[in-house]
Amino acid sequence: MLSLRGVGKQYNGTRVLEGVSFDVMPGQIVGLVGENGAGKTTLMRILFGMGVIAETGGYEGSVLLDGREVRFKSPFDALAAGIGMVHQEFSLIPGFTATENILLNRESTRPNILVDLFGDRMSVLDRATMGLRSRKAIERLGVPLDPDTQVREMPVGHKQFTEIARELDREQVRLLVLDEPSAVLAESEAETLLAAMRKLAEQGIAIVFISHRLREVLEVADKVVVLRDGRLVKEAENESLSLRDLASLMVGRSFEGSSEARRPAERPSGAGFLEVEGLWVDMPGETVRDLSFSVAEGEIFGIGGLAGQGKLGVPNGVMGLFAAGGSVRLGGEAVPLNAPRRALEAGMAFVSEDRRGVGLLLDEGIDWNVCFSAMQLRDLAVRPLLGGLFKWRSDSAMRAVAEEYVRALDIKCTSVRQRAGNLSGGNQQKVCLAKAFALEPRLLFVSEPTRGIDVGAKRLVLDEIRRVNRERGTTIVMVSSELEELRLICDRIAIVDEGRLAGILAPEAPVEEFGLLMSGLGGRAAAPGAPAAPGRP
Amino acid sequence: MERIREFVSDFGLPRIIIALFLVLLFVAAPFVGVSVASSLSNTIARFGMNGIMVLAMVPMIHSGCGLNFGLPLGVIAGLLGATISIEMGLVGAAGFAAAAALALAFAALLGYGYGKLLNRVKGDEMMIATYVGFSSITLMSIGWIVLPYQSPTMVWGFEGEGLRTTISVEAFWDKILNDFLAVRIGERFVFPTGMILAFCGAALAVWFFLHLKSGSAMTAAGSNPAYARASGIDVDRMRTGSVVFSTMLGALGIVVYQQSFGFIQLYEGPFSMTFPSVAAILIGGASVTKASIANVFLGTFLFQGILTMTPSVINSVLKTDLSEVIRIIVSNGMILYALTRKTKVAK
Amino acid sequence: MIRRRLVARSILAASIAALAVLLFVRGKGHILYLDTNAVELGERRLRAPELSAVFVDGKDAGEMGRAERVIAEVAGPRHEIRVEPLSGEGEAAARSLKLPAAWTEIVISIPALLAGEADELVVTRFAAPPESAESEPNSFQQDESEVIPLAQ
Amino acid sequence: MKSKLRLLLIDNAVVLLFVAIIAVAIPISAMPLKYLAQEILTRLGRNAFLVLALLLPVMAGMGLNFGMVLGAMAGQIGLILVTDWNVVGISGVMLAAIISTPVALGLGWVCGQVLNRAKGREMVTGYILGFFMNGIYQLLVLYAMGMLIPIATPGILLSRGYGIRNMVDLIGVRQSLDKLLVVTVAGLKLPVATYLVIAAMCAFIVWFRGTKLGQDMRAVGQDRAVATASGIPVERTRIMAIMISTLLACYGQIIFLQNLGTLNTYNSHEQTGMFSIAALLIGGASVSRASIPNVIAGVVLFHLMFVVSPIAGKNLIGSAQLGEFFRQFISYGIIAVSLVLFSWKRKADVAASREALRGGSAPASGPSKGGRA
Repeated sequence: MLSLRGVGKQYNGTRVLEGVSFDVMPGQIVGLVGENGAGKTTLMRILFGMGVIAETGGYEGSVLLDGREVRFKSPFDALAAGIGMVHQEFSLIPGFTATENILLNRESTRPNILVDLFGDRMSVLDRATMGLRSRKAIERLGVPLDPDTQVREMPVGHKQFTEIARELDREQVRLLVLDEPSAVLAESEAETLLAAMRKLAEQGIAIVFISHRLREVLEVADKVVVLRDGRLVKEAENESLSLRDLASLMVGRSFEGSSEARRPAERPSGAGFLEVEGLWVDMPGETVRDLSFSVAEGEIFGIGGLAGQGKLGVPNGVMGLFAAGGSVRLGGEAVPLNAPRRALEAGMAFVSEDRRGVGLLLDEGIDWNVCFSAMQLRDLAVRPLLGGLFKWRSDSAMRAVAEEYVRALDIKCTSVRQRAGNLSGGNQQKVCLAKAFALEPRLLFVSEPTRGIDVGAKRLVLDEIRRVNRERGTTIVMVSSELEELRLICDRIAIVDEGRLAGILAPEAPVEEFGLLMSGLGGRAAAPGAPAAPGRP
Repeated sequence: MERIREFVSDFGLPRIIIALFLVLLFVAAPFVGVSVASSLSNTIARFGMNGIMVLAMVPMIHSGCGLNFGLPLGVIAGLLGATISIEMGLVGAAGFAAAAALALAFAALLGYGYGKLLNRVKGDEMMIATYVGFSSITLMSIGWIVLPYQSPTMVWGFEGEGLRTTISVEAFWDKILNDFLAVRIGERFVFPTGMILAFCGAALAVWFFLHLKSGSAMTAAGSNPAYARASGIDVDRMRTGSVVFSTMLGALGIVVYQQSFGFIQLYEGPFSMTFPSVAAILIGGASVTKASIANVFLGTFLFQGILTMTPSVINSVLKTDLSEVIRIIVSNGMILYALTRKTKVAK
Repeated sequence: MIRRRLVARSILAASIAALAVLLFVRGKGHILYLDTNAVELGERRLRAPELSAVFVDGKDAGEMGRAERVIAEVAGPRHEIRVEPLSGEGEAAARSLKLPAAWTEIVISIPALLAGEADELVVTRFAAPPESAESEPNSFQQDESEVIPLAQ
Repeated sequence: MKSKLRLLLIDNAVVLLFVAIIAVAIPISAMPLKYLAQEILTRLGRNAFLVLALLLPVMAGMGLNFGMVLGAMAGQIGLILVTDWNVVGISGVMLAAIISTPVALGLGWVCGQVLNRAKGREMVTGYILGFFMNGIYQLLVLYAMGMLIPIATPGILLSRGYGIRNMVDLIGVRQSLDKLLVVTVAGLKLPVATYLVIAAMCAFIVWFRGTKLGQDMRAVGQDRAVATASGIPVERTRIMAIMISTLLACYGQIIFLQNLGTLNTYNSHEQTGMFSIAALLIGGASVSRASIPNVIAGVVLFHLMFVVSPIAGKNLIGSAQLGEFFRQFISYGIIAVSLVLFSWKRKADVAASREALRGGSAPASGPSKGGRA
């Protein structure tokens, strides 16, 4: 029914998808599996004709529906052609009932005289027919969902069902794409969802099921497609696959001795320098629920995991940027949470993943960006006036410090007065590092240090992190979505899944171990028979 | 061509039009029989009178609280200071100093509460500030009636109750700053040295503060609150501080205004102070999120220049009084422009 | 469908316009100056009775002597004026007069009406004496002071 | 049960507060109840329509429509022209409404466009837009009328020959709607025709909520992003909400002024926005929720306070001025307080909706809004 033929895509010269081909049959459930950045999102965007694709130069290859090539100009074209999509984030109106949401902007209406005068939108909603339609859609799904409950009063699972029912109301719907539908569901709700998916497949609807929960994929999918680095690495019938295969396929490249990480013997060990216990962080989209770990002095500690699982919440919570609870000790002393200043004073610094939002003052020069935090915290570039009554900001001293870091980190700029907003991504990242280095921290959190920057700059940034670790002895906690990069420089790597620690591995551990941990199959969520989470090396 | 376009987009078209308009007014003035010297003198006097109140916008914009529609609070503090000083019967420099000092003290108090309030309504500051300002003016109007003032200069005669609507400061500190070291050139031009010095002094204080460590923190808090927070700054405290600072400037501003004007206007007087000040700083090139001292000087001069020149010049040309309408359109148009402009920094 | 909508909208627009015209005509207020001054028509000179009672739409507008003017306010295009001579000169006469919608102030000549002259002679537009228009109490200065809009 | 009662009390706290204030003030003012009742019945007819005009933008999530003064201006232009043409009676009122309709729709469209450029700060922008348009309005009424737009009646022109006088006597249309159908009940005169118009308006609003456009407005009001994703033309819908509101404000102002019988050319519309908004808020509405009962309760309470407070102030402290300032203070203060409360509540709601995600032990639950990375 749906066929992809050699689909590829570049964003500004960066290749994110190349030559992807596979078919989806009516009534078939296809599990689509891949790490973050593997190209799943881009593939779905192409399929749905999202504007961003056309704006960045279109795509290669072709999408065939029933053997005819289609090229959707907007998601509404895709919907008209019978493709429905349920996004990871809920797209529901909280004050509307399930029925109103299911039929959002497709309500049944009765025309009246005013329609002729002022247009279709003057027609009156036909609530009785709407109720029938939504009941029918819910019935097709076979779930217990009350059409008259307001969404804001529903449990999460029911919100998810409402979303799916919305797609089912379209009579012509033939293909349903579910993007991480189970990510927010409890175990029992997820079971109901899988059953509903099977029911839909029996009715002849094809389903593309995107999930990182490999066990669910194996349980429900007829066929599994694995994407990695923009390429299709495996397309196989379900029977022929095991969890372990899938995990290793997903995470990818087996790790050959090219590691630049310290050999196990050279790795720092000893009593916990940073000790985190029972940490919870309320960071939207990256919730940490219950996390404990400990980092040795001088170590480079990696935290990995898939997007949305909570790894980013760890540094943000510890540094006090989001509401958090639990206990954090640094060098034996308790660090209070929810107080950024106390965290900084304790000797911790943070290079945020949100460079433009949190990391930089986009409207100010490099000098301000580099020196500001250190000025506030340890009076860098401050000249006391009148015996310290006033603390005068010395612009010349700020420039001097900034120039020093520009040289040391090779930041490409016209001058240190250049606005940070005008720098390239890589140079912005270096400015962020310089800002953290200027604080002279004992412990440095680095979050997604290479996100959105080009390959050459990636290298430099990683080298810089390693250098500060070796030369200044700064303990590093590095959070990254890129497993390769963690394995490249870290001494140990923790994997976070659903806000909890899935396990801690050595960088040279087999790649499928990582994959299994990320897929919720290690530790807590382990299915019977799955390998237990390896302990600390 | 490209550079011109860039200049226009940086500086903002409305501003350029207003500046050109003012130049045109000055050029046209002699031809329609309006004295340039006295116009300039008037403009400078009004520049000095209003400058500090325009300056009162700067700290709050810097800390990210937006335009200070709550200026009436500062004005009320200034009115309290001035009336209490008169009640105490102080005259001359002592009276003025007492008025200013009391005004600052009240402003600090009011500003603190106001700042705390604004911290709890982030994002809605401007609308709330407007109505908090209005309601405090009317509340204070009740105050002017019931407060136990005694001074015969201020209290209504026999049958009335409470304070007069306008109180003359003639017997106290009328033009005390204006006349300080005032320079007279010719018959029609007077340079109010003392008042301009006071304005410059206040501007210098703001400039100095913004160059301190804590002032820098305030700027960062306004420029990017998330960044500031991550740098260990208590953003709320910075905002409260900026509100206190702004309110104090507003209070000082109204006292300076009164000594030049010669009267204290109570009751609904403070209503008319806010919008001209907001409009002035925007005309000077500030936006809802960015403002500098230079914006204050330029904007106050342009706006007050237009206010001075339109009644005399336009009226002589068109034989009709368009100045009021021009003032309304220019000042509110400017604020509207600032509110609807897409801010450059993407959140 | 689009055609249907176009038709419907045209009908709506037209009926609103028609309604506006109707309202204008029906609601147009007229100030009637009922006038008993003698009228010269060429040779003829029409005089009003010594005393007559005048009714506008059946309502008593007052008793009028000669060379008098009485004001009546009416709205709408058509009104019945009835004149009853009280001094015994001639018959009572009633006429339904059509008032032009464009005129606000209208002079109704009672003598012409009684004489059964054509409508154009009975109903004439009121022409204000030139000096009365300028005799307003307010001077320019006063106006300026009354037009001070709010300070905002 | 107990908590339900508490919730009811909290929801209606503002209304109860004002009922209490008025309950105290009426005896102090010693005004005859019958007089008060007549006053309120008259004022209900005069003001309710204006307040109703505020409902739709609240529904569309655009807050209180401070831009409603634009509609009021349009209505006044219609009334000035009708007065000039000397079209009187109910015909004059209706003609004024017809003439000002295109003006109001045009202004509403402008207002909608401007507010679409200032999403998130609609209220302050609408407020300033009102002032800005006031400048344009003055340009039109004070200069163009009599110069560019022919005005025949010297009585409404300034003696300089152009520009409309500060006060225009609307004698021709005065109370023509109110007096169309008067029923006397227990010695109280009810302007039934006006009430019927208001009732029709309420019926329209109820009906409108059930239309597709009304449903779209509710959707846009609750979540713009979701509405956009589902294909609802959000900007257009918002503009429509403002246009309808402006038009209703225009009709409301005409009803208001025909009752008063005099048009204060340069001030009437200024007061309209504030008094209507204050009335709606006193009736228990908020920035995000307003209903027809809020309108009725608000008009009654606000105007009771309005009538009673000067006399009560005078009897209490011996100063009528005091009461005057008090009612001004209440008008401004209630708006300030409601805006503050709304802002707090919104923040509290956000915090509460995330409560479930805190404290480690909770199972996976809750959508993560804004989690789009």
